[in-house]
Amino acid sequence: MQEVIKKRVKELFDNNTIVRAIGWENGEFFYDHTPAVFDSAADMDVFVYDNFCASNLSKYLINHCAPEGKTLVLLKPCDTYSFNQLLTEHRINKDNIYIIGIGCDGMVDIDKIRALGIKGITKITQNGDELVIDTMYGEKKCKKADVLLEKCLSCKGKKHMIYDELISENEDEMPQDASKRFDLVNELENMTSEERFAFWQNELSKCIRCNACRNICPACSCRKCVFDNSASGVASKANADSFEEKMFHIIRAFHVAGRCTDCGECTRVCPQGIPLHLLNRKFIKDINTLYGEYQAGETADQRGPLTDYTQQDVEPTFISDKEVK
Amino acid sequence: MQVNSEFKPKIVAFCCNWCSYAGADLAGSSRLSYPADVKIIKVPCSCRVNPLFVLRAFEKGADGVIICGCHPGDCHYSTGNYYARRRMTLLFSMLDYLGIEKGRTRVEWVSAAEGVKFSTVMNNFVSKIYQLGENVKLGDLRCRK
Amino acid sequence: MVHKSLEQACLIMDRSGVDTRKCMMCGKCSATCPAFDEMDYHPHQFVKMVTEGDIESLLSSKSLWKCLSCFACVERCPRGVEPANVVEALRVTLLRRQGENYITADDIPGLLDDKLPQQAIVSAFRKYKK
Amino acid sequence: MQKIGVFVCWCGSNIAATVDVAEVVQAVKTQPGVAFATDYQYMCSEAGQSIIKNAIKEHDLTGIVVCSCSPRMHEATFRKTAQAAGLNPYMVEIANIREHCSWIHKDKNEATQKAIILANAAVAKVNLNAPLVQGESSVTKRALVIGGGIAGIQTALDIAEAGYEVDIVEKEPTIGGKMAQLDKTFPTLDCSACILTPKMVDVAANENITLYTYSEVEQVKGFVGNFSVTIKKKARYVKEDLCTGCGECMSKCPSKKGKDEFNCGLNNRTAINIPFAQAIPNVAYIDAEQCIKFKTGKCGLCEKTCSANAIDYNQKDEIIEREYGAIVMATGYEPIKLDKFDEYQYSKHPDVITSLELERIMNAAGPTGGTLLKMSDKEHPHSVTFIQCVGSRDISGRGKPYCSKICCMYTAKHAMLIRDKYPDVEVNVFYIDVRTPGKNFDEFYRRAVEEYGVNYIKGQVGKVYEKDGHLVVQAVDLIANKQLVLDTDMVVLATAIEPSKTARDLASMLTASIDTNDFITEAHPKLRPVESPTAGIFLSGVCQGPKDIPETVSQAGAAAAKVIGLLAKDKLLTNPCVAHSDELLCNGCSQCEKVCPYGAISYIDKEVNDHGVRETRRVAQVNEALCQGCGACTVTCPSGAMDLKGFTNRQIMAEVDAICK
Amino acid sequence: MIYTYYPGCTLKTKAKDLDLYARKSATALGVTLEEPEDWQCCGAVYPLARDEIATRLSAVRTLVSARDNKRAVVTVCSACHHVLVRVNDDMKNDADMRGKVNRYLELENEYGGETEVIHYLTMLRDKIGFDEIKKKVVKPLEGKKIAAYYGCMLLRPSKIMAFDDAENPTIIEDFIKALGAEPVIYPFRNECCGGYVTMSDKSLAKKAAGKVMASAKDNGAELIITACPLCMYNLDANGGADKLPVRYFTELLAEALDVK
Repeated sequence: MQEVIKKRVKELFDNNTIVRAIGWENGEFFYDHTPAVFDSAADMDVFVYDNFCASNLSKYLINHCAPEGKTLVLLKPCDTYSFNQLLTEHRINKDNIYIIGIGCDGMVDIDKIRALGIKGITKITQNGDELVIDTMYGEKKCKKADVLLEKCLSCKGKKHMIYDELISENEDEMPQDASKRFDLVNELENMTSEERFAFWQNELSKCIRCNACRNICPACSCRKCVFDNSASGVASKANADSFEEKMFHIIRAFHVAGRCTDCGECTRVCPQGIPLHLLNRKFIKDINTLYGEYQAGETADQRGPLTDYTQQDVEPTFISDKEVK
Repeated sequence: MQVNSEFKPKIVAFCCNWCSYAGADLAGSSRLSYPADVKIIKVPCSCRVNPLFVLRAFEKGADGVIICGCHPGDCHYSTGNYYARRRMTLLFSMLDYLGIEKGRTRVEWVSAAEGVKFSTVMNNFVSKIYQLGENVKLGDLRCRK
Repeated sequence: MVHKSLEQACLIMDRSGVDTRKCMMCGKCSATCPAFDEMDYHPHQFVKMVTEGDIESLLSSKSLWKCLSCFACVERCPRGVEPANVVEALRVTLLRRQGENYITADDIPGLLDDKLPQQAIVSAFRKYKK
Repeated sequence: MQKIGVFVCWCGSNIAATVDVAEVVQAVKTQPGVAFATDYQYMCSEAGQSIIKNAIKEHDLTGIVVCSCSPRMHEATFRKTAQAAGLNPYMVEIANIREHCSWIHKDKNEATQKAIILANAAVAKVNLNAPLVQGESSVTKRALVIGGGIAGIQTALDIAEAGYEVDIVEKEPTIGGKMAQLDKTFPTLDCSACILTPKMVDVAANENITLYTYSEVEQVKGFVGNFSVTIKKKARYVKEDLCTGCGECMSKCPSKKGKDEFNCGLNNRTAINIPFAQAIPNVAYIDAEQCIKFKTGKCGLCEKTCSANAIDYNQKDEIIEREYGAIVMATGYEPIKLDKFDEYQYSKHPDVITSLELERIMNAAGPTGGTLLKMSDKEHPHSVTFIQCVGSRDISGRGKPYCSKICCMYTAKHAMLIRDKYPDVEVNVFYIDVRTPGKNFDEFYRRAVEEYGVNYIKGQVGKVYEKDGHLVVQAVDLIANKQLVLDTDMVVLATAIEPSKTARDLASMLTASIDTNDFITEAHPKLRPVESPTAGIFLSGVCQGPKDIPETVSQAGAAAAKVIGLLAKDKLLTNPCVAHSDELLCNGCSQCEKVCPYGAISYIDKEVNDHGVRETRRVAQVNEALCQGCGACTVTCPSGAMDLKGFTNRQIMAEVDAICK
Repeated sequence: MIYTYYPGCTLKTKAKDLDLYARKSATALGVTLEEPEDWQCCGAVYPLARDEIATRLSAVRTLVSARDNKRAVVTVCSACHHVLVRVNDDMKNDADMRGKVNRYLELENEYGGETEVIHYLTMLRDKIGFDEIKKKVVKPLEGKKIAAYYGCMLLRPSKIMAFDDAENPTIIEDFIKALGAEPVIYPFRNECCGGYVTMSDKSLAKKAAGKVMASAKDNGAELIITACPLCMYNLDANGGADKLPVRYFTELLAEALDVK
């Protein structure tokens, strides 16, 4: 697939359809491909697309779709939701963008492979639903399904929500069973209040406020974050207590509530391994149950649940007066 | 439930200018008492209350935050309290999810004519906060003198 | 002093679940009461006297035992005061005192006939000391 | 750094008895920014205001905190004071230490500590206040009156007399309202129609008044001075400009089984109808649900009969859009439904009637031609029993918790009129209290008792039932302490009144506050009784609370005066506490636009200079004339670009911090 | 249709007719009434005082067993119905009472008023339908002028009992019509017969019953029917010399369905 994409993008450069392309290139290791901006067909030589291209490229368009000429972007199915959400919010201009929707059958989590006890990995190739892993100690194999990224476990399906052309084989395939999407949220909800507090206390106290979650998030894309604005009165200071972490993460989740497409990038990039997506998913679950099913980015002209209401909406006392577990 | 007699909670009440603040005034002029632990901040509408303000209050040591606005359908600005209702429902649910006692936050609709309700709401809320005791989970320890 | 015993007034209000101060003395209960003519104190007076704490006078009144518990006063009171509940609270208060039986066990056999249903006995007998 | 003056008011003993004002003064002096603090007995007095003015000059103050009563009382006073001393009026904040403190707390120490915190919070806020300047908006010099009863009529006439255009929207086919249905009026026994109909004629004749009858308000947009209202004029199937009101059509109409609403359904009317002889406009309308032509397509007799060719079966509802500067609610009342009061047998027995029905029976144009007759057999009654407070002062859920106010007097009137006209009829009135505050009211009631021999019995009726062809009333006489069982021929129920069913929906449209009983809330119960807290909305008549005709007319005039005062202005000063977007922070995401109820936010592409980087960005812009300052946008904005002047994020957080310190 | 059937003590002793015909008619109407084992007395008189807990317990036990069987409870006796409905209401709406009772009973699953309590008459009206009954009537009671006597306990307080309009009830009249007879409406059909003091105060009981009886007769009734064993006894015993016959409504139903 990588070569097909590469060939097509080069063509588009050559016939002046595009002036720029956003894709992935090799990072320091073969398993940490990073987003890259390619300015010519020649640049495309280093383009990669394989099991380690998890990055959602849509956010890069905010800064890289200048008015002169079209920018090409490669979007996996899940990335197109973020793209639509950015269109909804007028953060990007579709006129300047050319989308190639590319097929994806899940991205791989290198840490999960390592957790299987496979060390000294030098190369990974896919063979059907199996990964063939070359290591310094010989060839190993594992099921791809066992080492998928957390975000791919609740895949929204193979269908692209928006595109100009497709390089994809399995567009019609139905989404995988997403019923497990809220399992962890449910599990937390079923804990006692004290247990939940202990869980989050433990998780959030790991936060080093590196802002990776914020920077990767396609919804969290303010020109200037309120936590960075000294005039806002809440600009972050040194991390001296646990509450500031909680406040940051609650507010961050709240700011993207109704806009978060559940792309899972926050959790993927967190260097401390905090399951941040569980905050966003809680909002998504509440929105779905209280205000009706809503998937941000499904189309580009939706009214978000927090900028909408019905007269019969549930009262906040529904939460405050719920029986305590 | 053990109630610490030393404990004097700090309670912030955000009241919309048109209904609940006037309801609080009516409670006052009707001499309908409620504990002095409640301090009212006037906002134009319940929709002016940013979740940040609620969290800020907790950060600075509040033990309870209550938001009062016009009854749904009666908002001075037509729709403000509808948005507030969704925002606060989700925020409160999130706080609960994080293991924070949900009794510490509340939204009540009190009209300008409901002095009695204002006083009742505040009395009930304060007694709930006394039951819950000091807000240790959310308080920023640095802010405690 | 209008108030005789605030303490006793509160006791009856708690026991009956009725805030007698809601009464506006319209007399609807007395207008409705099927046993009015048998009573020395009438339903609206009961309510007023409880508010004033004049419980002892009520406890010695025969009216307590004239109330038919038909709830017509409860149904029609515009103030949500429930005079029948007040009467029962007073009866119970009296019966819980030692020796204050309305009907004793010994009285019962003489009052029975073979068709008398159990409810009649319970209505009367529960007025016997607990 | 601000230089803030804090002025603590004693309010006589209202504050000073529970709050140690001297301690508050001492405490606030330690707060950052406070340059001066003092206390005085009455800050709102001229002397008190002079203290403030002098301090502003002497200490070069940049901000003011007044610790006093609610800002709803004197914020405007102190803003003017500050302005007179050269300070921007929006540099003033009020700490409400009366309604929110001294009046509700008993313990002096507790109240003092709370007052200090409230003062500190106000100081913290003023530290971040910025001078604000009010904008201006225009005034459409036309008023809308909703409701064409005596309240609406009087308000409209007064406004029109002052030279302003005024429109009346009335949902019924004629104006006149409840007063048109009354026979006589208390306490002078004037004929109701005789004093009302000249006013109705004046309405029709006044060039400044446009009448929309059989019409309803559909939608209201805008704000004080600039309301835009959609009115639906329902099809009456009769051309208003052609109909002469001759009534020929009514005499020919074969569909005669409609309930005559004007006579409370006591008799029938035709499908084409003019409600009463003096109706304004004197134009027929067709009840399409009853009309044979509409039901079967056949008939058309009225069309054939009408010599003016006024009948138009194809008429459609008409939608009218009009602009107004002020709106007056005069929606009036209805008697409550009595289905929950079946102990009186109202729904079962035709001789158990409401007082309004009695008005029609007593009226010469009514179903009995003005003769007092039992509706069951059209016989003369020998005894009439009135029951007061049916559904009034009722907190059981069956009725209304309030006193309906007019019943005591109209019952005395009815009793008196019956005894006057039919001395053979025994009249008993069961009452809980007789309430007669009003000029010549108690005298009137006493005349009923002393001169006309009406029996007033303190007590209520438990049950009404039929026995041997007459009614029996089981009641109590509380003074005699006796249960009474009286035979009577008619029972008249003084039915509680409730605001018109349309009031709640209209209040929502107008964003006017409404209470739990559906009465429209006034801006202040004593000092602003004819204004809604929503600027530009005024209240006239029973929609604000139960009142009789003299009171309604006074209030109608007062509302008119307020409207005239508003329309006389060429410009209105707008609330400067409006939203403002920081274009450097704005993402251009349009979320704020979606929640703005006034359409005050628009987006433009604008070249900005972001720390030396010049670029064109999509940014939000607030139309300050449209923005009403609710703040919905500020919370929707994740970056904090959108803020509200006078209630900025930092100001509110400063208050939070001060309270939680 | 299967219901838990709570007959109550009186129906097993003094009011056997009420019970017998209720069962026979139910069978004829295709309703299964399951009488639970080991039921106990409901308490017979609802304890109005709020600090009476023990006197509520037996009613709660019945309600709990019905909940555990996942069925609504059908009652016939007005007194039992009154007690069960009101205690159930306490359990549903009075948190204090609910707490005390649950703590006392130490139930495995706390009871919070979940059981539906319906009267035999409401079952006829709402679950079967009077039109349906009319169709099943074999021997219509044509020409009979029957007065329904509601009494107090079915109707009041209407907010809790929610049985019918307390001042103008229609359910028994509709029932009478369904059986083919003519209902007689008379003002004292919802006034007290004095049954509460029938044992301790004969003269008051006689006076009250006499008024009911007179009112029914004045309006042309030939027969009074009731659902209440206490009213039945009192109207019969204290209704005066030329009293009307008083029967249970179930007996008439059985008669009309021809299962008597």
